[in-house]
Amino acid sequence: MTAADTQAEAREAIRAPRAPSFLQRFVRNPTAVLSFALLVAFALMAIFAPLIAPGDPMRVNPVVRFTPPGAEYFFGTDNLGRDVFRIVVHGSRTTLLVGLVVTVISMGLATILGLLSGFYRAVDVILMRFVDGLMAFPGIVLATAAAGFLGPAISTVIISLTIVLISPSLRVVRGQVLVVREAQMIEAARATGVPTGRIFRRYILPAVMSPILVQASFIFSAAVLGEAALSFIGVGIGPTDISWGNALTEARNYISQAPWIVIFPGLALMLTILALNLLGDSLRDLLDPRLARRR
Amino acid sequence: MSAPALLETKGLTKSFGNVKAVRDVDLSIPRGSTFGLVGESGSGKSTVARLVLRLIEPTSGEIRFGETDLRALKGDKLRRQRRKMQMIFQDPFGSLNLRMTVGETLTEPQSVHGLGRNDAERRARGEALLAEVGLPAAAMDRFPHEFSGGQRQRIAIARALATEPELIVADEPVSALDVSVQAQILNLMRDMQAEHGTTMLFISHDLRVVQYMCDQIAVMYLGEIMERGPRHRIYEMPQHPYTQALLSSVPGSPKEDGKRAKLKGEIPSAHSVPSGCAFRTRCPHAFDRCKVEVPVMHQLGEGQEAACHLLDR
Amino acid sequence: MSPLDMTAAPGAGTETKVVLEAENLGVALPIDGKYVPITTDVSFSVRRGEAVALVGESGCGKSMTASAIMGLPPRGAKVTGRLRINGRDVLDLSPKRRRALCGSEIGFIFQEPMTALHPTLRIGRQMTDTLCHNLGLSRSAAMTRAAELLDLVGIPRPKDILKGYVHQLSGGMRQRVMIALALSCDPSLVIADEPTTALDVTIQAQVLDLMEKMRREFDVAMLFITHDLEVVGDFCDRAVVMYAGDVVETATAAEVTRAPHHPYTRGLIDAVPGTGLERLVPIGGSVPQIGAWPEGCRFAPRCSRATEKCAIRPPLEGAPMPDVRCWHPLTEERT
Amino acid sequence: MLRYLAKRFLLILPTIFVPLIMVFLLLRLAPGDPAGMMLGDQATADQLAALRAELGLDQPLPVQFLLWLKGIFTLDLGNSIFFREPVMEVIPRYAGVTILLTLVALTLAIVIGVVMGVISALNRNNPVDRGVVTSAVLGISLPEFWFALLLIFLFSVTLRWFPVSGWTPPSAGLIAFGASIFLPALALGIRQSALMTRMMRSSMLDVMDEPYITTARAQGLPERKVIGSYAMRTASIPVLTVAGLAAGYMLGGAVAIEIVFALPGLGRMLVEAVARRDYPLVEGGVLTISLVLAVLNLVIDLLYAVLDPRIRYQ
Amino acid sequence: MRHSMTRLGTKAALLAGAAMIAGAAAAQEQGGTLTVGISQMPPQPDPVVTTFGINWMTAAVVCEGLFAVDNSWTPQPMLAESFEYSDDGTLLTITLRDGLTFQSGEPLTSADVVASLERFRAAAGIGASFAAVTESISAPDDMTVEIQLTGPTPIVPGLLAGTQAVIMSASSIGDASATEALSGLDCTGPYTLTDYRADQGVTLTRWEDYQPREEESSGEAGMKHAWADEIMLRLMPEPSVRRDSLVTGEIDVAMELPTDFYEQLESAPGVQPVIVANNQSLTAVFNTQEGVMADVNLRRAIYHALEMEPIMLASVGNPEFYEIDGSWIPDPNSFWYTTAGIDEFGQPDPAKVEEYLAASDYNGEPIRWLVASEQYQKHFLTAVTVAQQLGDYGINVEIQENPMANYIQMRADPTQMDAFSSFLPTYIDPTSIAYLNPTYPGFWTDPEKMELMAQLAETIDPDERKAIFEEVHALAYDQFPFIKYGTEANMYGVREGVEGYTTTAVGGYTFYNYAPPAE
Repeated sequence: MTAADTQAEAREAIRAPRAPSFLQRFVRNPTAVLSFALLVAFALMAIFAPLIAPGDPMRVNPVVRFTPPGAEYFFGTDNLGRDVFRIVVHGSRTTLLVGLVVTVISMGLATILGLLSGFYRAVDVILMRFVDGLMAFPGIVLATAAAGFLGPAISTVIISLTIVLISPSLRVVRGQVLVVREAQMIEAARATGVPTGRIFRRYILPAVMSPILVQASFIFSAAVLGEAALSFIGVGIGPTDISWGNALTEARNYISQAPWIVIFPGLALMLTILALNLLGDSLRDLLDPRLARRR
Repeated sequence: MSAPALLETKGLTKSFGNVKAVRDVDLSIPRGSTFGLVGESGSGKSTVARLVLRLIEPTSGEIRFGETDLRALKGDKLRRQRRKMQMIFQDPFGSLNLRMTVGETLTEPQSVHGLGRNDAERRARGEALLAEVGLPAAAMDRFPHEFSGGQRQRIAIARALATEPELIVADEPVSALDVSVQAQILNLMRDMQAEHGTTMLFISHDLRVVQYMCDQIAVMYLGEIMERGPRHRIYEMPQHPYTQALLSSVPGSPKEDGKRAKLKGEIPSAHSVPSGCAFRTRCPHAFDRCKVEVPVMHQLGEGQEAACHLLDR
Repeated sequence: MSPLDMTAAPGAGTETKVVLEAENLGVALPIDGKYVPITTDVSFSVRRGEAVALVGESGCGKSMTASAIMGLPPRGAKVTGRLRINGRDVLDLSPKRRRALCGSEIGFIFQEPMTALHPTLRIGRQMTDTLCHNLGLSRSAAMTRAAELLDLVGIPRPKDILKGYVHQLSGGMRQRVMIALALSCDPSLVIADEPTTALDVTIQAQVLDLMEKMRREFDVAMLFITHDLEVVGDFCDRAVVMYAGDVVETATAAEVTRAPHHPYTRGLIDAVPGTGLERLVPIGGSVPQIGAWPEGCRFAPRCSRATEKCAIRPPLEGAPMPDVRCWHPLTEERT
Repeated sequence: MLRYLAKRFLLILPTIFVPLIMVFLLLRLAPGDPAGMMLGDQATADQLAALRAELGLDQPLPVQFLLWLKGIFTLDLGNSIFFREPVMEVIPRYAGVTILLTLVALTLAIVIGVVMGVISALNRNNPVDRGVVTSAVLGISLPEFWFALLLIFLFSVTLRWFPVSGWTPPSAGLIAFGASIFLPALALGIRQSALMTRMMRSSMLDVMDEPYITTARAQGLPERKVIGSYAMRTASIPVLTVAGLAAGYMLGGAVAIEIVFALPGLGRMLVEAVARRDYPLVEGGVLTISLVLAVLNLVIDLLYAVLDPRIRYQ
Repeated sequence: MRHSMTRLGTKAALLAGAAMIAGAAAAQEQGGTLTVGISQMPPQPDPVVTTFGINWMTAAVVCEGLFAVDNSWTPQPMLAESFEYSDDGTLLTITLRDGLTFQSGEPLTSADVVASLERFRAAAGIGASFAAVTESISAPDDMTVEIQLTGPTPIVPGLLAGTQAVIMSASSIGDASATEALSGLDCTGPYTLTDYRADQGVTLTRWEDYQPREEESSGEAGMKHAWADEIMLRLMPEPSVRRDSLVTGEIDVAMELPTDFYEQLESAPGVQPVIVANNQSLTAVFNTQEGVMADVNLRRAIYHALEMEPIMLASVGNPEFYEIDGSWIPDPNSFWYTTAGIDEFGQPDPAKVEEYLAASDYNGEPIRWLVASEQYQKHFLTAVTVAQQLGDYGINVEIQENPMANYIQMRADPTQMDAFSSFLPTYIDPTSIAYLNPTYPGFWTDPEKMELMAQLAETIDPDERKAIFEEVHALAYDQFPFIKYGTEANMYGVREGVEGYTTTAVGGYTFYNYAPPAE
C-alpha cells in the first residue's frame, strides 16, 4: 500500500526540463564564445607566428625607421626599423607561453597545497603565514628582486610570477575548500561512510574545480599583465627577446612621433587580458551549478 | 521497556571551547522504535545527533550501538560501522552532492560498503529505492537541482535506506518543507520505518511533528534533557514546567487566561548557562533551590522521567 | 490619528471603517521580457481593529500581495486592480506620495528582524530616522519617543538598546524592536509578514501576545501573513486563503480553521499533525512554480475532488459558494 | 582597542619577515658587484676590494645577515652603497612620493568605484548600467603603464593640460601638486577603480535586495536617504576590504607609473637599487613597503570595525 | 650634420673685455632662469667620490680646477696663473691667481689646493692616475703649489683639468676621505649651490663675486659668463619626458636625447636639436689574456671581416649621427686625433680574413661576447650585427646579455668572457685611455705597447709624445686588442632663444655660458 501511496503523493513531474549541458550553455553565451574565440585567435597567432609574419622580429632596419602603418608594414616600424606587426605577432608567443606556464604551475601547486591546507590544520597554519608574508608585499617588487638575482630571461619571469601568483590562487582554493568542507554534503557523505579519499575526489575536488578554473583564467590574465609590466620596467625578459611589454619599454619614448609603436603592442596586450577576464567572468557564471546567478 | 536498546548513551557531553553544548545526556533507544528529541534552538539536539553518529567527537560519555562500543571505533572500522547507521538532514539541497546524479548518489553508499555484486545490481537497487520513495526510475540520471524540495528529501531518504541501516538519525527532516509536502515526507518516513523495522532518532523543534512520529520523546533545553518518556505521558501529563510551557505555546493549543505565553524572557545563550537548574531563569515556579542545585531525574512511572525540584515536593 | 485620516471616506463609522481594500489586485513580473502574473484577482478588505490573515504555502503570492500593498513590489513589477488605503486609491499615486504612506499610515513587520533591521546602524538611529521623517520630530524628541515605544513593547533598559545594534539582541527582542518600529508613527494599518516563523515556539507565543496587545492599544488594522493555520485560528478575526496566486477562500478565522469549504484549505488542515495519531492526508504533488500557474482551477492538479469542470477557472463570487473559489466546495462539517 | 592594535602589530612582524628574508637571500646570492657599480668603469681592482671591505661585503653571508637583523632592531638599516647615506635618510625621500601617489590613487579608485558602482546598480540592466559594466571590464583589462602612456600622449603632449611628468611636492602648492599627481594617480588607480566599480555594483545590488532596505522604505524614508545612508553604508564595506589588496597592488604597480611619469618614488628607486646591487637600500625599501602595507591594512581593519559594528576587536 | 652656432654675440664679449667666438645675442644681458632637464644625478654633488662623468655636472658649474680643457682638449690654466716644470721634469710648480676667494668668502690659498689634490689623489679613476705619477704635493707659500712627480711626466695639467680635481676650500673638506661625500661645495666657480635634492634636481645661483678669466671662452677654459641668475637642473630620467618638457616649454635645455628624436625636434616649433659631433667611439674589447681571443690572428681576422657602416647604422639608426672613422680619439679637434696605422677603415677584406683565420688556431669555438641589458642599442645591436658578419666566415659569436651590474663583474674575470661591447670617449691625454691600461678588462699587455706607454708617460714634449702615441695607435691596429666601429654623435635640445650653448664634446656642462631665452 505504501508504495502506491507515496507514488501518488509524489506524482508531480520531475521539475525542470533537462538542464542544458555546460557546452550548450557556453555556446549560448556570446561573451564566453567571443572571448574564447579571441583567445584561440591569439593562440593560433602564437603557434603560426613564423607563417603569419615571417622573418626575424628583432631584425633592425634603420633605413625604414618610423614608417607609419601601411601596406608594407601593417603596424608600421619602430625606432630601429623593426616591423611592429612582426613584433606583435611574435610577441604573443612569449606572452602566452609565460601566461600558460605560470597558470598551470601556480594553479596546480595552489590546488594541491590548497586541498591539503583546507584539511590539515598544521599545514594550513604554516602555509598561511607564508602566504600572508608574500601577500603583504607587492609582487612586482619581489619579481624585481628575483629578476636581479636570476637575470633577465623568460624562465626568470615565469619563476617570479609563479611565486607571486601562487599566493592569491592558494587563498582562493583554500577558501573554497574551507567553504566546501563545511558543506552539509560532506557531513552527509561522512555519515554515509564514504572514505576520505573518495570525499576528496568526488565531493571536494569537483566543487572547488569551478572556482579553480575561474581563478585560472584570472591568474592567466594576471600573468600576462605581470610579464608585460616586468618587461616594461626592464626586469622581465631581456631586451634581446621579444614581448609586448618589452616592445613598449622603448616605444614609450616615441609615442608622440610614432604612436603606432605604442598602440599596437598595447592593444594586443589589452585584448588578451580582456579576453581572459571575460572568459573568467563567463566561466564563473556558467560553472555555477545552481544557475541562479542574478548577474 | 522490554525491547533491547539499539542505541544507548551515558553521560554524553560535548564542549566547544568553553561552551557546553550538550551535558550528561542519557538516551536509550529501543530497537525498532522512533525516538523523538525535541527542543528549541540552542538546546543541543542536533549536536546529540552528530555525537551518536560519531560525526563529532564527544568530550565525554559513552555511546553503545547494539553490542558495539562506538567510542572505541576508529578509522576504517568506524566507517564500516556507518553502514548500519545513516542520517537524513534538514536541508536536502545542501546534503546532496549537486554534481552527482541521483543514480550516483544512490549507488555510492552501496559501493563504498561493498553492497551489491556489480554496478548493474546497485543501479537496480537504486531504482527500487526510488520507486519506494515515490520517484520514477527516470530520476536516476538527473541532478538534484532538477527536483523540488520534497522530491529531494525523498532522494535523501532513499540514500539513507540504501545500506539497509539499523538506525536512521533524522535531523529536522521536514522543517524546510511546505506544510503539504511535509505531510508527504512524514508519512513516507513512517511507512519506511514500519516496513524496514528501522530504529529512528527523530529530531525536531515542532512538537506536533514529534508527537506524530515518535514513540519515545525527550525534551531538551540548553544541552540537557529536562523530561523524557513515552509519547502519551509527555503530551498528556507533562511534569516538567518547561514541557508544559512548550506544549501550551504551540499555536492552536487552548489558551488559559487569554495568554499563550507561559514563559517569560529569552533563552539564555549557551555561553552563560544558568547555575543550578538550567531552566530556572524562565521557570514560573523557580525557587531558591533551583539556583544552587542541579535537579536529578525523577522516575514518574511508565518510563517517564523529569528533572525538576518541584517533583520532590 | 495620522494626519491623512482627514482624507478618509466621509461617513465611514470609526469602528467599521475599512482601512484597506484590495480589489482584483494583481502583480506581474517581467521574466524573459514577458509579464508573468504572480498573483491575480486578489480581493479582500481589512477594517480598523481587525486582524486579517493572508494564509498560504510558500509561493502562493501572499508576500507579493503584501509588498504590492506597501507599494514596494520587486523591480519592474506591474500592479493591476484597485487598492484603497483609508478610502484613497493609492495605485495611481506618484512614487513619492506613495512612499509617504509608508511608515505613517502603514507599518510593516518582517519575518526576520535580524536582516530586516540595519546591521550597522544603531537601533536608535533607525527609529529616530523614521520618527523624524514621518512626524517631523526633532532628534531628541524622537529619541524620547523611541525609548517610550521600546518600553511599550516590553524591552528593558530601552535607552541602552537604542545605543546598540541589532546583532546584540536576541531573536525575541529584535522582533519587539521591529514591532515598535512598525508602530512608531501610529499607522492605521500594520502588515506583519510571518512575524513569528523564525522564532522559537516559546518566544513565538510571547511575540503573538505582544502583537495582540499592541493591536488593541493602537487600534490598528492588521494584515497578518502566515503559512500556519493554527496561528490564524489563534490570532486573527478573518482569513484569506491563497493558493498559486489566487484567493481561494475568504472566511472568518474560525470557519477557515474548523470548517473550511475549499478543498485546499481542508488539505492544509489535514496535512498538519494534530493531537490525533491518525495517518496524515497530505496534498499530493507540490505547489506549482511561481507564475507557472495551471489553467482552469489552479488547485485541480492536486485536488482529489477535481472533475472536468475544473478546467474552467472558478470565480471567487458566483461559484457554488460565495467567497470560495471552487466548483466543488466542501459543505459538510468535519472536525 | 589599544591591546588589539598592539596585538595586530606584533602579528605583522612574521608576515614582514618572509619577504625580507627572501629579498635578502635573492640579493646577496645574485651575481653583480655593488662596488663595481659604484666606482664605475675605470676603478682598479684594489680600489674595488677596498670599497667592498668598507661596505662589509667581504664578510660571510650569515654574518651579513645577522648584522642586518641586528640593524633592523636597532633601527639602523645601514648606509646605502650608492648614496653613501644612511638608508633611514634616503628612504623617506622616496617613500613619501610613493605613499602619496598610492593614497591619491586609492582615494581616486574608491571614489570612482563607489560612485560608478552605485550609479550602475541603481540603473540595473539599463543602458547606463551596461555602459558602466562594459567600461569596468575594459578598465580591468587595461595595463596601467600603457594607459599611462596614452594619458601622457593625450593630456600632456597633445592637450597640454597637465605637466608631462615630474614631481611637485604638496609643499609647492596644492594646485601644482594636484596637477602633477592627477595623471599618475589616475593611471595607477584605473584598474582598481574598475574592480571597485564591479565590487560596489554587485555589493549594492545585494544590499538593495536586503530586507533592511525594504524596511527603510517601508518606514517611509525617502529613496535618497535609503540609498545614501542605509544602502551605501553596508554596500561599501566589501569595497573597503578590497582596498587593502588594492593598496598592495598599487604600491607594487607604482613602479611602472613612477618610471613613466618620472616620479622619484620608492618603486623606481628599488628597481634602480636592485640594478645597482645597493643591498641595504633594497632591503630597507622592501621593509618600508611591507610596513606601509601592513599599517595600511591595519588602518583598513580599524575602519572596517568602525563601519561594521558586528566586528568588534577585543 | 655639422651645426654651427646660430648667432654670434658681440656685446657680451665687450662686457667681459675680451673677444668671444661663441656667445650670447647682441641684446644679451644677465638675468633669467635657465632650466635644464638632466637624465641622471649623483646622490651628492661631490665629484671626487664618483667616476661617472655625468655625475660631475653640478661641480662643473660650481667649481673650478687648476686647469681646464679648451676646445682642442688641451689643458689651459684656470685657477692657476702659470705653471712650470723643473729642468728634470720631476717638479711641477704652479702659481695661483691672486685675489680669488671661495664662495664662502675664504681666500683661495695653496693650502686649499693641497687639501683638494690630496683627496683627489686618493680617489678612483683619474685620481689614481694622478697618484701614480706624484710623489708629494706641497705649498711653499700661499700662492704656490709644488707637485713632486715620480718621474718626468707631462700629463699632470691634463689630469688636473678634470672635474674630479676641482679645488675646494680646505675647511669644507675637513678630513673627509675620497670615498666620503661632502654634502656641499665650497668652490670658486660662477654659481653657488643653493639647493641639492638627489631625487629632484639642483638649484644654482649666480655668485656675484665671481672673478672670470679674461681669455675668450673655449671649451671649459677661458671666460665664464654666468648669464642666468639661476640655473635649475631638473632630474628627468626619461628621455621622452625631457623632450616633451622641452617642447612644452617646461625646460630650456634637454640633455642627452636619443638621436631618434632629431626629426621631431627639427619640426617642432620653438625648439631645436643640438648635435654634439664626435662624442664617442663605439667599440668591442677583446680578452687578450685568455680564451680564443688571445689569438692575435683571430682578432685580425675579425677586424678585416667587419664592414663598419651597417654596424653603426644598426646602432645609431640615422647616418647623420655617426662617422666611419678609425681614430681612437674620436674628436678631430683634439690634438691627439690620429689615423696612424689605419688604411681603408671600415671595409672588409675577405682575403685577409681567410689568411688570418688560417694562421689562427680558431676552430669555430663560441666567442662569449658580453653586452649590458641597459645598453641595448650600443651594445647589443652592434654585437648582433658583428655576429652576423662574422658568421659568414664561420666565426661563432655567442652574445651574453646581462644587467650592467653583472656585466661589469663578469668582464673583469678573464675566464668568463672573450669579448664585450663598450665605448670610448675623447680623453685629454692618451695615457688616460682606459683600454690602454693593462688591468682594464681585455688585459692588453703586449710588451711593445707597454714600452711605448712608458715612454709616453715620461716624454714631455707634445710633438714627441704624439709620435709615440701614433705608434701605439698603429700597434693597436695591428694587434686589435679592441676594435672601433665608428664615431657616434650626441644630441640634446634647446629652446629657441637659448644662447651660448656648446656643440663640442668637450665642455658638455658649461651651463654658465648658456643664456636663458628672454622672458
